[in-house]
Amino acid sequence: MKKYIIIGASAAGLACAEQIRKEDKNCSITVLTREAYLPYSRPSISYYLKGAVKENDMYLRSPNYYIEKGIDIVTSAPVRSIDKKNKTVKAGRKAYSYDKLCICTGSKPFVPPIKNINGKVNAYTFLDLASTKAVKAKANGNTKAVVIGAGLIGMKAAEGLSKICKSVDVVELSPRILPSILDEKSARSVKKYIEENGHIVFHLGDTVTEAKSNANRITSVVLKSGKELECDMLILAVGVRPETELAEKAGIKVERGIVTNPETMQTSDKSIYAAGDCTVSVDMLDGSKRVIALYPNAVYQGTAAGSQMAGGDIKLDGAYSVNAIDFYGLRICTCGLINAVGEQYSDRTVRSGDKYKRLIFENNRLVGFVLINASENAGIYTSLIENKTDLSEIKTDIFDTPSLFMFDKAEREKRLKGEIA
Amino acid sequence: MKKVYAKEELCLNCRLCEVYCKTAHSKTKDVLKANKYENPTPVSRITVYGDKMLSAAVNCRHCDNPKCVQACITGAMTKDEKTGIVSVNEKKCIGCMTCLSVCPFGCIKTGKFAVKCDLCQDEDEPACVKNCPNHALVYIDLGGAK
Amino acid sequence: MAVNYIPRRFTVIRDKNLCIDCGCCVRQCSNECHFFDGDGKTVVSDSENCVACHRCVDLCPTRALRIEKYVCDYRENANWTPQYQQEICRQAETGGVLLSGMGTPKPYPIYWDKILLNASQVTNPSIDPLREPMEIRTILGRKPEKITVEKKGKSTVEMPPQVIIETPIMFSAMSFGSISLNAQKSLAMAAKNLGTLFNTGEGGLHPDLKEYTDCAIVQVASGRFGVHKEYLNNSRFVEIKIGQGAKPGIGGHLPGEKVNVEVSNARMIPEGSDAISPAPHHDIYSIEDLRQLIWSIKQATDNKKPVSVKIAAVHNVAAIASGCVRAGADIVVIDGFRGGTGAAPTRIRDNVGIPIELALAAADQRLRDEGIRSRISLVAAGSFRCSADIVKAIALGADACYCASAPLIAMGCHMCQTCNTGKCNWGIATQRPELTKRLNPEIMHLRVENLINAWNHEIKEIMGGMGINSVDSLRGNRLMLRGIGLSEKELEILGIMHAGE
Amino acid sequence: MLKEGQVRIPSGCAIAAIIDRKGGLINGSEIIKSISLMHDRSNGLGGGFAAYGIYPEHKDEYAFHIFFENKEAHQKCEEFLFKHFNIDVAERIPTKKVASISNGPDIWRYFGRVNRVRMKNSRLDEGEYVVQCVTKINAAYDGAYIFSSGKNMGCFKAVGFPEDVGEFYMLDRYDAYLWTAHGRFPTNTPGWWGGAHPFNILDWSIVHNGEISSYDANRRYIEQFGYKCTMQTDTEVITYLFDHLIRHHGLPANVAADVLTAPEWDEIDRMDDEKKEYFTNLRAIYSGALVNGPFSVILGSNKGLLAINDRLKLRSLTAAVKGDRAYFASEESAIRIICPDPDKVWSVSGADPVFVPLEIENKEDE
Repeated sequence: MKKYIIIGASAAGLACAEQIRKEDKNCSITVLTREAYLPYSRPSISYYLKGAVKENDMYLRSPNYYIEKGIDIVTSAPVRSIDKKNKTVKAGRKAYSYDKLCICTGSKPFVPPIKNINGKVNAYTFLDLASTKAVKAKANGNTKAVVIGAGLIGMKAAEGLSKICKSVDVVELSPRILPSILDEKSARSVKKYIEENGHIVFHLGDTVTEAKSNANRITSVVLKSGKELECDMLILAVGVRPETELAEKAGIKVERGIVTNPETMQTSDKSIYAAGDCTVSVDMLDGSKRVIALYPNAVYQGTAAGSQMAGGDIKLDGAYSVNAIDFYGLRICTCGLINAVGEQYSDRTVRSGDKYKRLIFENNRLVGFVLINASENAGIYTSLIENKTDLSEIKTDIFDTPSLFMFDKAEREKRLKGEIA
Repeated sequence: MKKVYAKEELCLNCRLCEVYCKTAHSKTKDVLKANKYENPTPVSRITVYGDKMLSAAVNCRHCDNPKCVQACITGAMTKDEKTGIVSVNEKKCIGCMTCLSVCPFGCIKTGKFAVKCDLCQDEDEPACVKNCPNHALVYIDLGGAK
Repeated sequence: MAVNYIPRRFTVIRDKNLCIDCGCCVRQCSNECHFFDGDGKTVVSDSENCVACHRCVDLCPTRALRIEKYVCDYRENANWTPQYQQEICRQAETGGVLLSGMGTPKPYPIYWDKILLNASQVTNPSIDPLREPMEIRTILGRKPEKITVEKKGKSTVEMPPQVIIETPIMFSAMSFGSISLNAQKSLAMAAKNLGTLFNTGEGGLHPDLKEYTDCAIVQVASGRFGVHKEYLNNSRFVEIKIGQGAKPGIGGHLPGEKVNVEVSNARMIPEGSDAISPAPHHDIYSIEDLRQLIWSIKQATDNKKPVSVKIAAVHNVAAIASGCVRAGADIVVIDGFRGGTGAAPTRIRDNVGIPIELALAAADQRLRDEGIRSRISLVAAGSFRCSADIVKAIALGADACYCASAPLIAMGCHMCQTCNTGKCNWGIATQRPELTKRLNPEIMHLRVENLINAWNHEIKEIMGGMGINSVDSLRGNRLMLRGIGLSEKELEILGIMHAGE
Repeated sequence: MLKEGQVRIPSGCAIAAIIDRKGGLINGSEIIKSISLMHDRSNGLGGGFAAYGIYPEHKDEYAFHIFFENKEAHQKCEEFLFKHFNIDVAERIPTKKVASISNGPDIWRYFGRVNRVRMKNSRLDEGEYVVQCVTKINAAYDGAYIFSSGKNMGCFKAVGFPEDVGEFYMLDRYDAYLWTAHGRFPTNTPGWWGGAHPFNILDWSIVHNGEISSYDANRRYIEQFGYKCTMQTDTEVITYLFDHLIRHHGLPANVAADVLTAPEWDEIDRMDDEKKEYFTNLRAIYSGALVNGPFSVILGSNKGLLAINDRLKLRSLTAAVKGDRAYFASEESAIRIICPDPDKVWSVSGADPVFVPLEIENKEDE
């Protein structure tokens, strides 16, 4: 009976474990997680913070599910080291041997150099359930919160806190919010919408340089511009970096993240695979190497890794970013190369009211979209991007609500029969 | 598994499937109340695309390897191993619409949560199929894993 | 819009309390009576073009629509009725012949409604069709004078080709062109499952119907559209159409806009050209010419197919029928003047010909007087509305009946009588693809089958009541009929007694 | 009130028959005994008998039995007869006064041969010539009615119960190898002598129980071929059908029986190809001769006896055999009273007509 070890129990780790089970009914699957919880939805933490979901509903699967599937989730088991030669990992006091190993360690928060924040009890990260619980325990109607970072994590934290706290200030070094998912124009309108609906105060193009404290509690932060913001709660959400420490120590090739074969997710060690935010991906749309720290990507990678580890034939088709998020009811769907620069790119944009629709083309292909409150059938655009469909073959204009009638009869029939997924 | 398939050569573009889908997924289950008075207005899980010359109703394909399930960031979207039906757990769904962004058929609709076809699980036949006046929708098993 | 002196005919009434603005009616009305108001959301109606086809009424999910006759009074005049005035106005405008679809709506006597059926009481037991076999199988074709046998149980007679049908009801000629392929296919499928026949009309046989040739009657009409050797042989029998009850003495005209690729192929005429069937067959100017055509068809089909001759019920129909038999027709079809049509000049439809009841009775009796009735088959056509009409026709002497309007109604026809416009909302009398697809043969063949099966059941029920268990014993059994409110002369022609006699 | 022939009158009945296959003679008292047992099946409005082999001394001559209602009819009819036939004997049929039978016509019989010259001029064969003469008298001579026209056989019928009719005609004075008898129960009419059974044409005589619902279909079929159904009775039309099929179309009696009582299609569809073809052709060609409705019929002729029953077996008919004799009756008891110990008794089935051929060379048969 083969032994599979997976380090990390979030999106990639779980997808990997489930796929292994699909391919191999008789094997042992052990998932080691440093966290104290069974796999749960990381992106739900901001909804948990604002009370939109209960903790029970955050778990991705029921506890029974793991028993049924024979997936052994070992919680509170941080892995200390990987022994490539002997094919073992050490977690706590125990050593686990493996035939195939998958590293799904995800990312770690990037903590910027700020004076006087070390050891302060009211400085928090916002990345997992434990940190969210800590924030939720302390935040109340009198809290004046400062969030550093206006990326996805920072903005979701700010949205969650704005429902609880007295004030929320967001400090962002970049001149616009959500730079990873929004282009410049849409970022401005989203910012305006959030300001109006969430009473969040933005400090863009600025950064926190220093914290002032009373004993081990921060009382205010000083910005580079000289502004000083009162602060009872500081959320550090500048960004994340791939968690690659274990891999590095084990001698696995690491660049900005763990390097893998882009189809099989195999690392430089042939028994070891990696998936999820801890890896560096090659964006299929422009060939750039980068970390695509997005949930669907992690699942696709985990699934491919699991299949390959168990001898299956699922390969990763190629990574691209796709993201959907909402702020105060504003729905944002984005995909692909939204900030592409270059002569080969063109775009079409329509803005009306709080709707915004922008399609980005590279020659005859769709390579990206930003849809704000205009997400009808966005998945069809995604499939055009993913399949690198030559748009000259499509007779109708794809800009209005896309539908299967964009395609010719044969393609349409295939899709209606579910043959093209 | 049994799924709903559209025969575009028979679709009348009458869109009664939408009317009856809304009704089936309403509080009152009454065609008039559901479509005229209920608030919030029920969302149709099936949509007719096209024009009078060529049209077809599209609803969830309940794919063998559903992208929406893979992409769901909360575990709300699941494919039932027995029935093969892909459905949304509204308690878990946070309405992020990642599923909608990856569905290659455009079958997921926006509501407070993701809204999609559940094949009218409690009925012997989905409402859209039952009420299609020209049998342009059929509920049959053309293969495909559950 | 130019003033046309003619009030509209109907009013569409939309109950706003029931309308959910789903727009189904908007998308279903080919006459564009319904549309979204300026806001793009609210549905409103314009009654001007409504023909009362009920497509919107029947599909409306909340039953919010109703069609009412538009009542606009004229000064009362029993002679110059509104209809005549309106028709005059229409002709004053167009200078053209008035055209109509379907059978005459005029209140001529319908003898079916003046004939009553008999049932057994005491002296003769009625038969329960659920317990006893009740036979409606019918055999059409020319019969030899007598059987010859080697012995009991072994026949030595050489039989001319016979056509066995499992019900005395067949579907009358409706050409592809006048009706859609889907409509014709529905009839073909129903005919196949019912064990009866459909009729291609004069539109040729579409390749999609190849699998139904075993239940096809192929027609040879004055236009000879689509006629070739293979066509004649792809059939159960061949019908020479001399006339049509709805328009005796008149040819046909399928406007070029209905002649699309498919119709053009089936008819073997150029796409977009008008398909004109001349009034007469230009190779039949007399009875001996008919004999030659029948002979030619028999040659072309190797004597394997019976040949029928369809004539319109005109004044001397009995003699003409007898002539057809003597010219070699194996089956004579008589089409009464209430019969339907895709398009006919209104004046012809409403004024020319005689009712099928009288024509049938006269022809049957004439053939018997000449001792040739049992040698051939007699088929009646021209508006059979229910199974009782069929029973009465058989008792008057018909072997089988042709139905067309009834199956069309089963498929959705609402007798709006605008077949000639080509905008049939039910996908029947149209070639527009967006309309023809509304008629799904998979549904419609079942509806037609249900109808005929229901009629079969009723016919058996009626026969059982009469104490008859085979349609053979109903045929020509005029003692089973009594007239009600008919004159001596009418009774004499019908060959029946008055009720109470 | 319209009498039989002017209007069609439905009726119920009793029938009985005896045949000696070897031609042995049976006294008329036997058949009277049998039919009288079924007294309750008739209502006194008609009874009659047919007897074969009763006129051996005139066996080559036609025996015409005729009702005359008045002198004028008598005279005109005789004129016609003498013109068309060479009549040897003209006499009143001997009868006896019976209380229950009254108001009868004058009943005569004539023995004679056809006038050959006239027959040749008419270009008809002998049978057709005789039939047309009989039809002519019955249709055109008001008050004269030929009710028997065969050779070496005769019908005897009247308004009354059959046993009274037997006594009236003194049938115990006749011996025949084949007897048929009939008791009638017509509805709604005072019986008419001509309307009583058996019905006869040439050598065919028919007794019948029941009412055929296919009557008018059969009538209008047979009238195509020169017959005129003046009586509007089932027996008349059935007789004509047999006459037409056997005499005109040359069919054996059992094939003719198949025409009248053809099996159901369900049954035909299950038959082997040869049989299927046979019955399909029969039904196709003779659909107008299919007899439908409840009936049991006994057809007497100089070739034997044919008993048929309707396809659904709605009317009773029992058959029995004892030695050379076969017995038929609507009720079994009417057989057992004259033949208490038969070799075999069975109920005649609709699908299986019973034909009892006469096994002697019949000298009358040319």
